[in-house]
Formats: sequence, structure tokens, C-alpha cells
Amino acid sequence: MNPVNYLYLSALLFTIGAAGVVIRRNAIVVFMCVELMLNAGNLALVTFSRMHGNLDGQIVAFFTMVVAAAEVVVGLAIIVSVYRSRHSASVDDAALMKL
Amino acid sequence: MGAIATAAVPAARRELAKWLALGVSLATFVLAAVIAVRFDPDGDRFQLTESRAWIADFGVRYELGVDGIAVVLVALTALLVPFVILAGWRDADPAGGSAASTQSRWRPTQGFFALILAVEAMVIISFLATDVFLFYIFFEAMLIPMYFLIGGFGDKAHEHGEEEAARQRSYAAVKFLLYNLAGGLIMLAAVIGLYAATSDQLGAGTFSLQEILQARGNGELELSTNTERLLFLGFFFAFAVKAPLWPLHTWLPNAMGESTPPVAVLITAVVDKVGTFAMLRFCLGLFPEASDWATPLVLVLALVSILYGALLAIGQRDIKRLIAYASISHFGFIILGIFAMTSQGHSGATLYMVNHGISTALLMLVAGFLISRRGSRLIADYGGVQKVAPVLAGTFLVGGLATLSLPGLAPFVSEFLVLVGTFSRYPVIGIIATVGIVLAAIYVLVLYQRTMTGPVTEKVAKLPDLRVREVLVVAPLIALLVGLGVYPKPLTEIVNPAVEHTMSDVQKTDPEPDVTPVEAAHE
Amino acid sequence: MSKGVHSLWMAQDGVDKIEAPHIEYDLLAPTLIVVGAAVLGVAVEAFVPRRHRYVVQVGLAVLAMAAAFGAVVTLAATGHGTDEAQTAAMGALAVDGPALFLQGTILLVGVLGVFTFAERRLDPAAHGNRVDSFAAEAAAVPGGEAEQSAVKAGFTTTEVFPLLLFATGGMLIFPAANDLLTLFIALEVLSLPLYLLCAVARRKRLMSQEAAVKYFLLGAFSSAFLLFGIALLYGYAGSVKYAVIADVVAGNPQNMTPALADTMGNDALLLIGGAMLLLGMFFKVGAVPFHMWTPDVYQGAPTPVTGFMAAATKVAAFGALLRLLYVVLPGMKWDWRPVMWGIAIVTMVVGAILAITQTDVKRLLAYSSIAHAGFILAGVTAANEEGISSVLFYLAAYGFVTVGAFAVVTLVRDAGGEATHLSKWAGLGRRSPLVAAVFAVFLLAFAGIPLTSGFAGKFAVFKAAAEGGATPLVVVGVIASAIAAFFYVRVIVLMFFSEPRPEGPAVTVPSAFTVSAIAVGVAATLVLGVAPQYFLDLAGDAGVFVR
Amino acid sequence: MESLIGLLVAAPLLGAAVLLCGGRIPQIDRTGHWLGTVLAFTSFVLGLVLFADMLGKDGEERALQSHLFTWVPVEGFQADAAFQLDQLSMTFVLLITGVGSLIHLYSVGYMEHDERRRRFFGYLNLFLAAMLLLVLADNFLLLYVGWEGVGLASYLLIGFWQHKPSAATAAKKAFIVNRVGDVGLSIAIMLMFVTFGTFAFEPVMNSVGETSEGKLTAIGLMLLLAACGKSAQVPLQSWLGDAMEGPTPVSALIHAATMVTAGVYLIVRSGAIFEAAPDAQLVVTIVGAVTLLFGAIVGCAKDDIKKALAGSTMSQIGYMVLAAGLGPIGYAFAIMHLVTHGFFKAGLFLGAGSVMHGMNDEVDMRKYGGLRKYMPVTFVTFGLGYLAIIGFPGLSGFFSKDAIIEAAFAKGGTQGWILGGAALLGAAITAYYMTRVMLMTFFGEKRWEPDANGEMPHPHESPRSMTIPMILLAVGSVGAGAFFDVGERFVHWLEPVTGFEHGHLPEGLSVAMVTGATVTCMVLGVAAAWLQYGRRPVPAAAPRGSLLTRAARRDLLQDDFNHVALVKPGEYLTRGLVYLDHKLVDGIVNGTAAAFGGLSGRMRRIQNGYARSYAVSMFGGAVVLIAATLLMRAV
Repeated sequence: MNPVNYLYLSALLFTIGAAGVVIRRNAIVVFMCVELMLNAGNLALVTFSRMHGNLDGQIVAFFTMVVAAAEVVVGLAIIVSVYRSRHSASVDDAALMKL
Repeated sequence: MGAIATAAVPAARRELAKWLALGVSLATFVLAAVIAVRFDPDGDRFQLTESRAWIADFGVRYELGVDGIAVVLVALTALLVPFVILAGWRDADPAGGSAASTQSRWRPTQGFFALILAVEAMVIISFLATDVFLFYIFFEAMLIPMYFLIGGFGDKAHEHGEEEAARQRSYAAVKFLLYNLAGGLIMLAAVIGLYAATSDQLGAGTFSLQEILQARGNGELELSTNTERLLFLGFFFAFAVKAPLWPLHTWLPNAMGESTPPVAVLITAVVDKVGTFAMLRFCLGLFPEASDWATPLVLVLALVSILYGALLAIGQRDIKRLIAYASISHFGFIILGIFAMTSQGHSGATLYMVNHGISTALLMLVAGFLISRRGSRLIADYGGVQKVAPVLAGTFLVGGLATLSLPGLAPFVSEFLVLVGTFSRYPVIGIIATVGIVLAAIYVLVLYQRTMTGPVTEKVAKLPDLRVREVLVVAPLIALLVGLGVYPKPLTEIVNPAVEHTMSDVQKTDPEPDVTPVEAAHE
Repeated sequence: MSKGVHSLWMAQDGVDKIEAPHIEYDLLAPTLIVVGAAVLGVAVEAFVPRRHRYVVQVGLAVLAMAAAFGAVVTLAATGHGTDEAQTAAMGALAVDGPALFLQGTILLVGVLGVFTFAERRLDPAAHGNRVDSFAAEAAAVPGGEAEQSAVKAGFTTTEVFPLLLFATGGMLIFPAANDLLTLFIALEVLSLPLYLLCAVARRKRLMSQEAAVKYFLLGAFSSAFLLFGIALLYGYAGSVKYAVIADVVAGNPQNMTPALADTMGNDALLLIGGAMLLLGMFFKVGAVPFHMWTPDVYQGAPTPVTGFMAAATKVAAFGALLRLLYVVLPGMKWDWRPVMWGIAIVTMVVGAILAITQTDVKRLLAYSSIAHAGFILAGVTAANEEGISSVLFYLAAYGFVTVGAFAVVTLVRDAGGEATHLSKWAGLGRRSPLVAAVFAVFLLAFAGIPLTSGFAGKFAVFKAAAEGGATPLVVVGVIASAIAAFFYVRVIVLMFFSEPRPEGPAVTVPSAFTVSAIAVGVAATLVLGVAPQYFLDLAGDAGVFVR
Repeated sequence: MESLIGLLVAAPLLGAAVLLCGGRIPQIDRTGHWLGTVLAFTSFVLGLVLFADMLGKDGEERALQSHLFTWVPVEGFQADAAFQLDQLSMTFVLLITGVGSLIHLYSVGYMEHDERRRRFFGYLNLFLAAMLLLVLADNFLLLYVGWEGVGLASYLLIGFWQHKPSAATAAKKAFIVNRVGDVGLSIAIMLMFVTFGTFAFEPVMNSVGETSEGKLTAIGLMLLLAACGKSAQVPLQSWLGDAMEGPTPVSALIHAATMVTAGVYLIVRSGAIFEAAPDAQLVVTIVGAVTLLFGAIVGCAKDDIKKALAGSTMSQIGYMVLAAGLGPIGYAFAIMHLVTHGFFKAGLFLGAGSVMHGMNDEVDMRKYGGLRKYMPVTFVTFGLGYLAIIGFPGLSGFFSKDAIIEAAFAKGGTQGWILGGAALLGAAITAYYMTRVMLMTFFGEKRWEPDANGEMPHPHESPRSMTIPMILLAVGSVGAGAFFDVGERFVHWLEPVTGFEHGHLPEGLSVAMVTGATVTCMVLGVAAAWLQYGRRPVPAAAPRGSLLTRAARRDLLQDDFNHVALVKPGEYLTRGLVYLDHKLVDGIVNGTAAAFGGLSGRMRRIQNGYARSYAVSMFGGAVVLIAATLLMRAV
């Protein structure tokens, strides 16, 4: 199978993720969309790694997973504490500061 | 030489701030006098030079030096500041016992005098700088202390009460700063442009006036017409704001109107001179061809300034604003003299800077004494002061007469030189400019008539005459006005060689008279 | 690339032949010290009794920063900034002039950051315990019982110090990163602690949490773009190493493979990848239109954090951006320069204009930082050596001013904590002339008035831009400066020329920590303004990137 | 001898300095007036010494030069402080110091009750110094200094009673109108500088032949403008009438005898220029002729004794200007008339002052009447002055005026006839209005009215210090003309400086005929006045009068014209500009600021606080960024 198709898939995933970030209100979902974008990146990296025949891309992908995990730790902590003080996980509710 | 800068900077801190400030300013004056004496009119163009690397990366050197034009202006500055300090002796005293003064650590008195000295130092360095960048730095930096002087120590007198006065004051201060900052930033662009041009053609960028002049002289530095014009405009804009030239003048009436009289003197008599001085030294020196190109425009603007300033002065209701507009008119004359590109014009403009400084200082300070007595700046609030306070009125009249360039007083010499210088190259403009002297008579005399003559109004009746301190401020200024009016030779001798240099920079010669005189007037 | 560096990933000789990577510990010392101290800090949290933690953490943080700074100086002194510049850790990090200069700056700013973090005199003592700007227990619900008992017990969030060290560690790597992977990791290492730090304010906790959420979501969003950009660039060049990518971009790769020949032909990969990469950087520096998080986060985060973040992040991010543009992408200079021009112009103008109507001093400084990002971008576009050194200098100057300015903001307080609304600052100059004067100095430096560091920096970048042929940028910059001057002046007017309000805030007398932070800020502002030569030389010598 | 010239100026200058600066010292305050007077006399004596010395030399060698110092040395520009004393200057020096001294003396009495007498004498001394500087200067720029100096002194003295708004206004008006004239002088000097490279008298006059007539005409016209301002000639005459607000000695000295004649001096001094520019010369004569009629008509209508005399002054100076415009045939007569006029007009003013002194400062002649019995000395001296001015044969006015009328006819052609006719007509009107003044003041029944304080005037003769100067001036009014005219003594005195030609009357006219006509006109004028004011009582309230009379009372509408043509538009212009400055120039600046503020206010709405919209902005930015990058490559 032509590896380029994986790239198309990755681009699609990335776009879906980005659209989700923009559209969805729930902070958790938004965050998941970001994860989707990261994973789209991973897919692209791995695909390119295959195309070029070296491992660099795969290594980066591994690192990305770790980073994503760390992000989850930090992100969920923040989102949860916000949820506890506001009883809402909607990003649109958090708009004290503007203008 | 460097001592001037450092000697003037230390800010007075103690209770003795006033005396200290006075002492420092007098010391500066003595130094300036020494410089003036040591300056040899027939010697090199720039003397007492000092040069040290400062910011090599920018090609900036700490380069000082005086030519004849600078030396008289330095002397003027050093001379006026002690008077300003003396005149402002009480201006910054905190309003006794008010709540604000007890609960705060605000120490206005020290600050006031420290700021004045800071301004003095920066102005002097601007006059001395022979490095474009160094000049620029101090040209801009002096805005800050000036800004605080205007905004922080403004005139409390206002027809709509103190709160309105405070509002007006900060408006004036902001306007002053923004105008000048905008001008300065545009100049900054031009300064950078100049550097880029020099580094392009000379290998290493430089800001040294002497190096640039030299390079231009021997053809190493050839600016393209467009570049030169753009750079000229950048520089000129900043100086025109500072000077101030119509239509960039509107900050001056506000600033002068709202600040205390000594500060107003500082603005118009000292700080603004940097603008005109810089036109003479930098615009003409660095960009002779562009200056030539812009001359018609500048002359017309100067002419408009002269007439417009004078007409607006006539229409003012506020004494200080009136003086401000009169100054605008006078700056028009100075700029006219500079861009007439004749020796008489240049000498006249230089003398004019000095004389205008002295005469405006006199007029403004006396007006300030008057205003502080009555607590109002409105002309309509006065009348008949002559009867109550004859010395005050008399000195005011002398100041007014100097402002309208009465022959025998110093400003006449310079104004006439400017007019002759302009006339010999641009007769029509010269003739229109002379209308300015009629208008000057109108605004001065109308002011004098309305404030000093007529029946004594009730509130004026108890005004005391000038105190000893105030006479001490006024008398030397009057003596100078008369002295320089009768015998300006010492000044002109210092200025003449510098003017010749400038004339050769712009590659101009005076127009020849139609007829060679049969014989010289004497000798 | 130096000879000793191998490609670990091309395991042609079998797994047992893999050489252990060669790590130059001495060259990496600054980063290692800071990160090591951070790890230690975490251990401290775990093992040291609560009452000693504060002292230990502060001491550890300051010590680590100082030691790291010493290491940087040593490296610089031994010529690693100039002649001996090289890459380290198998090409992952560069140890060269710009890197060392920026690391030094970050560390100094970091020390000042620690000082402001450690300040415990400002907030009124809660139940006899001196407290700092950070929440007693960040996990507790604001206003809840848990929080109250934590306050009563005198808890403080001493975890901020290790977090600060981690972030600093990330920042040290960021401008030194010499391949895309390191870049990405550094970005995350510096970002994640910052997200957390934003959330732990003692007062106005809702705003603090909101700031953290916004910063986090948008930050993660931007790192996703960055990652995808990395992927595309990797796809284009077949490597994540800067040097290799640069060669490929320039069109003369070292090892030509058929796959590479194929992807090299696809410019879209390069262009889109490059753009996404830049986007990640633009987000961090707060360039328009990726700036929108800046005001909200600056306002909501605890002020010491804001100061540190505003100064250090910008320094690190611009360092990384410079390296990207000058090392990786010089081959596509003609593509990115117009884009950068546009971004720089928009950033300068929008930042300046938006600041005019701000009413909160922290938001004002945020917009001002956006405008400054624009000025620095103008220097970046110069695309010459002058550009590098001028940007380095500007960053150093800007960093100190920013830390100092935010430190002053922490001092002005009323009953509700910091009084950041501008109307409350009215007449400050009459009540506390010294504080107001210091703040005025910072504002003037922001405005670029001569004899302050701001002017020297601005002049440097504009000069570089002009010499690089970007005259229109200079003109726009000058206009933006004029607009910007307006709002700085407005604050000064407010402080000095307005009558103080009877109910207005008071200036709290800080401890030596904040005093020294402010003092260093003022000193740096004036020294860099009056006698910038030495530092310009430093920046000038540091003006070459190693590949 | 040369050094005395400097002293001549220095003496009164010293007086002015001491009196004005040392004001607070009680000794000076008490004796200041005598100091001033003594210094004025000192100048006069110095003048006499120089005069004697001058008489001892031949005509051509009489001029003295005295170079004090280089005043304004600037590249290509040389202005010296240097004096030149020749016969023309000498005449003026004697007139100024002589009449000046007498008037100082007179003022001692006249100003006795004024608390600011010291200051008054200070101003008077200042005036003398400036006026001497004016006539002694050897170049136009220094002359200009004196020129403005006398203007200043005049300003200060007219406005001496500053508490009266009318006085202050009059002073201001005088100065400003004079300034307009000064513009002429400064432009003339600039033109000279551009044309000749110098503005010293000698080199300029010597090189007149080397430049074009156009330039000379321009210089001449500008000089004329200056003269018009200073000498109150049409169209800059309006200030003189108002200037009568000043104390009477001032009117006598400055606005009759000396300062106002400076214009004549200027024209005569620059004779060479005018001779080479006939067009300018013609304009001079026209101005002179118009003014002599103008002033005379105004003089007829005024009820204020000083204003009537002011009109007369205007008219008489018109004669002088007319004569000066005639060239060498007229110069000497112009100066001669100037000197005789100095005597009799000063005498008349002092007389008027004496009358006012006795009448509680009343100036309205309709409230006088029958004063000859109460003030005999004043009556006699005033009467002699009166006879002199109307040109009663044998008195000084007769000789000088007749000479001018002859010279006017001698100009020849239509111009000669018109100018001569105007001069004759003027003589008739002069006789008319002066007789009117005489009759209304000293003859007829008493029409006295109580003054503002309700006191009836008690006319009395003035003190000795006032009458002595009046008597001396009366002697001059009677004898000077004859003295000068015998053997054309005056003409020969001036000839080396101004040149002289005998005018030749046109065909059909003889000297006797002109003299006869002059005398006839005079008699007619006197008769007309007697018919109107001598035969029947003078109404205490002025009748409405004809249109011309009413116009003449309002100075022939000159002020109305100025008001409508200059003052009003000026006011509108100023107000308009103030408005514009505020709204437009300032408005643009403030508007720009406001525009940025508004823009900022709009733009910040984008920052709506919603993280999602920030993300949208970033996403949009990313799209644009990528698109732009791709586009760059595509382009």
C-alpha cells in the first residue's frame, strides 16, 4: 500500500482535531482533540520514517507519546480543578478575563 | 568640558536643594563663561573637542565640541538657568499644610530643581554634541525631565479651578511629550537611515558630524537625491516640532500656558533652541542639497509661523498663551533666517536665538510674577497695574518692547539681520515677514494696555511691587538686552566664523549688491 | 557535523554494535544543573518537613541558577561562545554564542524570578504565617473548607520552585536545541510547568485557573501544530537534525536517497511544515494573530509568574526562532521574509493600538509585550549577523525591564490583593514617589526613550532591519513606537499628575528579595541604556550560530 | 569737537537713565525735574558750541564725522554706531535742544502737581536723546534706532496718564501706526543693502546713479511710507489727533515741533534718491498737498483746542513734505518752514497748555471765551504765534510759507499749478481755522462751565517757568523768518548739504503775484472766520453742521475707514484663526489620537475572553500563514 495514503489520513485526523478544538465546548473534549492532532502528527512521523527508511520519525513519535502523557497529567489536573471550582468543564464558561 | 555634564547632573536632595541648585547652575555658568572666553573665533571650526568611544557597535562616539554658534547658545543656557531657578524659588514649595503633603513622601521642591538641572545638562550636551547619535539621545532624553516639569509643577491658576488646572496640565504635558516623541522617533528613523548610508559607502557606519562632513567634502559619501531628501525631512520634522514651526506648534501654547513661568522660560528660551540650533547644524550641515531643495517650503512655513503666531497672539485671552504664540512667531523668524542661506540670515538667526531667549525670559518671568500675585492668567483680570506696581510694569514693558524688537534692544539687531538676510535672497518673503513687526507691536501693546494701564481694578489694587529677589532676576536680563542691543559685537565675532563654515557647507555665497559701494563706510 | 557523531538510528551493524551515545557533560552543565536541581526539588517536597521546605527550596533554586550561570560564564570564557562553538549530545544541542548568551540571560532573569517567587512580605500574614503569592493548596476548591484549613495550617505551595526550575531547564534547552525533537521536548518542558504555575495564585484563584486553562489548551493546540510541522519537515528532509535539514533545504543533501529525492521535490511539505513550525514559535512569543492568550494569561497568572514568563519565555522562544530561521531555513529566506515582515508589522501595530485602551496594568504590559515582540521580529527579519546580535541585545534588555516592571506591580496592593486596575494607580507618584519613579523608568524603557535599555535595543534592531533592507519595517516600527509611547505616558501621567484617591492602594514594603529584583532591573535598564557597549559586544560576539 | 557729538546724545540719555532707574531714591524723586532740565540745556549749550565751531569753517568743510564703534559686524554687513554732523543735522540739533530745553522748563511748572513728574522728565530726556540720535546718525540703520526711539518716547508720553483708557489707547495707536511706517523704513534699508551693499548715507547717495530708477523709486516710496507714519501724513495720519491725549508740553515738543518733522528730515536727507526717482518725488508732493488740505479741513471742525492745533500741525507738515518733494528748489524752504513752524507751533501749544492750566484742564473751546483779559501774557504770545502761522506779512510763517508756495508753482506745468493752488487754498483755510481758535478762546463772552468736580474755572496767568518759554518762542515766531530770509541766509547755510536751485515761476506769474495771492487768501480766511465766530456769539453746544463738518469732526472718517478696512477684518481674522488653531490644527492631532483610541476600542472586542475564539484566531492565522507561504513560492 502506498504510504502516502497514511499521510492523507494523518492530515485528515489533524484537521478533524483542529476543528474539534475550535468547535467543542467541553474542555476535556477539546483536550482530546488536541491529542488527536498530536497523534495525527505521530502517524505522519511514522509514515515518513517508513518512507525514508530511517528511524528518526519513530523515535520522535515515542517521545511525543510521553509528552502527550505528561500533557494529560498537567492538563487534567488543571481542568479538574477548574471543574471543581466552577462545576463546569465548558471552556466558554471561563471568560472572566477579556477585552 | 565633560565636567559640565557631570557638574550639572547631580540632583539636589536636601533641604538646601534650592541653594545647591542655584550654586550648581552658577558654577555651570562660570564654566560656560570660561568656555566662551577660551573659544577662539579665528581658530578651528570645532574647538575644545573631546572624543571618546561610546557605543562602538553603533558607531557612536561621545564627541563634544563647540563652534561659534554652539558656544553662544551654551552660554545662553547657562546664563538663563540661574535666573529660572531664582525665579522659581517658591514655585515648587508644597502647598502649606494640605493633607496631601503630610501623608506623602512627595518632595516636590528637590525634584523641581533637580529636574531643571537635568534639563540644563541635557540641553548643553545637545549643543555640544558633534555626534549625531549623541545629539539625538540627549535631544530625546531631555523630554522626560521637561515632561515632569510641565506636568508636575504646573500653574495652579486656572479660571475653572484647580481640578481643571490639573487636567489641563497633564493634557499639556502629554501633548508636549507625544509631539516631541513623535518628532524624535521620525528622526530616529532618519538617524538609522543615515547610519545605513554611511556604512554602505564608507565601509563603517559613523555618526560623527566631522567625519561625515569630511566625507561629503571629498566626495566619498554621495547620497542619492531621494535618500538625502528623505533623511533631511526626517531630521527636519523633529526639529520643526521642537522649534516649533507651523503647523506643528500647538503643543507650545498648552505647555507654556500650563507650566510655571520659569518652566515656560525653560521650554521656549532654552529647550526649543535646540530645535533651531539643530536645523542650522545638522539639517544644513548634513544635507545641504536637500536643504536647498526644501528651502521654498520651509520659508513659506516659517512665514506662516511668523504671521500666524502673531495673529493668534493678538487673539489670546491668556497672558502666557499670548507669549507662547509670540514665541511661535519669533521662531518663524529664526527659521526664516536659517533657511535664507545668507550670512546675515545665519548670524541673525543665531543672535535671534540668544536674544529671544533673554527677551522671552524677561517677559515671561515678569508675567509670572504678576500672575502669582493675582492668581489669574486672564488678561481681562488685570488693569491699571502700572499705577500700583510701577517697577513691575516698567520691566514688563521693557520685555514687551524687546519682544517687538525695538531698536536699541538686542532683538532688533537679530531680527533686522534675519530680515536683511532673507530679503537679499527672497525679497517678497522678506517684505511679507516685515508685516510681522507690525503685528508684534499690536500684540505687545494690546497686552500692555489691557494689563498695565487704565483704571486700577479692585483686585489689582493691593498687588505689591517686585521684591528684591525678583528685581535681582529681572535687572541683569534688562542690562543684557540693552547691552547686546547697543554692542553685539562680542557675540557676532564669535558667531561669524561658524556662519562662514555653515555657508560653505551649503555651498552658498551671499548675493552681491547691484552696485559696488563707492567706498567702505569707514576705514 | 563533527566526525564523532554517529547516526544511532541506522542500525546496519546489528543491535549489539550500537555505540553508547557520547555526552559532553561539561558542555551541558548549565541545563543539567538546573534540571537536576528541579528533580532534587521534587525530592525535597517529598522528604523535607513542611516548615523547612521554603528555605531549602529557595536556597536550592538560587544555588542551582547561580551555579548554572557560573557554568555558562565559564563556557563562554573558554571560548565556547565563539571559536569553540560546537554541538553536544550527538548534535542534539548547540553550544554556541547565541545559546550561551540567551542561557545566561534566562538564568539571570530566572534568579530574579526566584526572588519574586520567594517574596513573603507582601501579602498580609495569614494566621501568623507569612505567605507568598501562591495558593495554600492549589488543589483545593477556591473558598472551600479544604482551602481554609490549608490557609490556617500555613501551607504554601513550595512546589513552585521546582516547577520554576523545570521551566527554566526547558528554556535553557529551547534556544540551544539543534534538532526538531529536542526543540519539541524543550518546548513542552518549559510549557507544562508554566501552565501549572499559572494556576496556583493565592488570590483571584478563579482567574488564575481560567488563565491556566486557556494557556494550556491554546498551548497544547499550538504544540500540535508544531509537531505536525516537525513531521512534515522530517518528511521533506528525512531527518530532524537542523544541519541536515538545512542542507536539504539548500538543495545539496549529504546522503542522497531515492526517497529523499522524491520528498525533496515536494515543496509543499517544506513550506507547510516550515509555516507550522514558525506558528509554534509565534505562539510562544505572542505574535499577532497568535497573541490572544497573552493578555488573559498575563492578567490571570500570579504576578511573579507573569513576570518570569513574560521575560524568560520570550527570550527562549526568540532564541529558538532565530536558530530555526538562521540555521534551518536560510535556504528559504525568500519565502519566510515576506511572511515575517507581515507578522512583524501586524504585531507592532496591533499590540500598540490595543494597549491604548487597556485599563489593567498587567493587560497593558501584556499588550506592550506583544508590541515588543513585533519590534524584535523586525530585527529577526534582518537576516544578517547584525540582526542576530541586535535581537540578543534587545531580549536581554527587555527581559530585565519586564521582570522589574512586574515586580513593581506586585507591590501596589489594596485590601483585595494586588491593585492592578489602572484607576487605582492614580496619584501613586505622590504617595510613593520612589516606586512610581522606578516604574516610570521601566515604562520609559518600554517606550524606548534614550538613555534607557529600551532605546538601545530598539535602535539596534531598527538599525539591523534598515541595513537588512527592511526600511518600511523601520518606518512602521517608528510609528508603532509613537503610538505605544502614548499609553506608557498615560500611565506616568496617571501616577504623577493625578490626585491620589483616598481609598487608593498602598505600596507594601517588600523584603530584600523583591527589592533586589527591582534594583537589578533598574540597574540593568540604566546600564544597558547609558553604556551598552559591553553588552553589545557580548551580543555581537555571540552573533554566529553553529551548525 | 567730534567727541562733543557723542556727548550731545549722552547728556539727555544719562538723564533718562538716572530718572527712570533711580526712581526710588528720594533725592532724585524730588529734584529730578531740574536734573532733566539742566541736562537738556547742557545739550543745547553743546549744540551751540558745535554751531559756533561750524560757523568758523567754510561751507564745504563744516560736516563732522564721529565714528564710535562698529555696531553689528556680520559677514558682508556693516552697521556702525557713527555720527555725522552737518548743517542739516545742526539745524535740527539746535531746534530740538533749544525748543526742547524751553519745554523742559515749561513742564517744570506745568507738571508741578503730578506725582509722577520725575518719570515725565525721564521720558522727555529719553525723547531728546533718541531724536538727537535720529538726526545725528550717519547711516539709515542708526537713524532707524533713533526713529523708533522717538516713537517709544512718544508712546510713553502720549500714554503718560495711563489711568485714562483713552490715553493708553491713543498711545498704542500712535505706536502701531508708526510701526506701519517703520516697515517702510526697514524695507527701504533692506533694499538699499541689497542694491548698494551698505546703508550709510554717503556711499548710498554717491552711488545713486549706478542703479536703476525702478529700485530707487521703490526705495523712495518706502522712505515716504516711513515719513508718512512719523509725520502723520495721509494715509498714516490718524494717530496724531489722538496723540493729543498726552500732556500739553509733549504735544508741543513731540507732536508739533520736533518728532513729527522727522519725516521731512528723512526725505530731505535722502534727497539724492528722490531726485533720481521722479515718480517717487511726485508721490511725495501729492502726499504733501493732500495732507495739507486734509489737516486744514480737520482743523476747521475741531472744538478741542489741541486737536484743532493737531490738524494744523498735520497741515503744516504737509507743506514741508510738499516742499521736500519739490527737490533742490524746495529742500531749504521745507527745513526753514520746519524751523519756523517749530517756534510758532510750540508756542501755540504751550499757549493752549497755559489756557488749559488756567481752565481746569478743559479743552473744549466752546467752553472758553473772553480769556484775553485773564491771561494777558498767554494771549499775546498765542496771538503772535497765530499771526505767524497764518502768514501775516513780516512774521516768520509768512516767509517760509510763501517760499514754499512759490516753489510749488515753480515746479512748472500742470503739476505746478495744482500744487501751488492747493498750497494757496491751504493758506486760506489755515487762516480760517486759526482765527476760529483765536476768537473762540480769547474773544467773545465767557462760556465757562464747571468741571467734572463741579468747580468753576478761575482762569489765571501761568507761573513764570511757563510764561518765559512762551515768550521766547513768541520771539522766535516773530523774528526767525525774517532773520533767515534776509540775504537767503538759511538757504546758503543748507546749500552744501541739500543743494539749492532757484525755482523759476511759470510764464505769467511773478513773485509778487504769488505773495499777493497768499496774502489775499489769508485775509479771506480770516474774514470768513470773523464772520462766523467773531460777529456773533459762539454756541456752547456745537451745531450739527454740514456733512463735511461732521466728517471733519470725525477726522474725515479716517478712523472709521481704518476700523472697517483694517481693524474689523483683523479682529475677524484673529478670532477665526484662534478658532481654527483650536479646532483644525489641534483638532487633527487630537482627532488622530481619538481615532487610534476608537480603533483600539473596536479591536479589543475581538478579545472576547473565549478560548475557542482565540483558537479560531490561531487556526485562521495558521491558514493565512500557510497560504501566504505557499503563495510566496507560487509568485
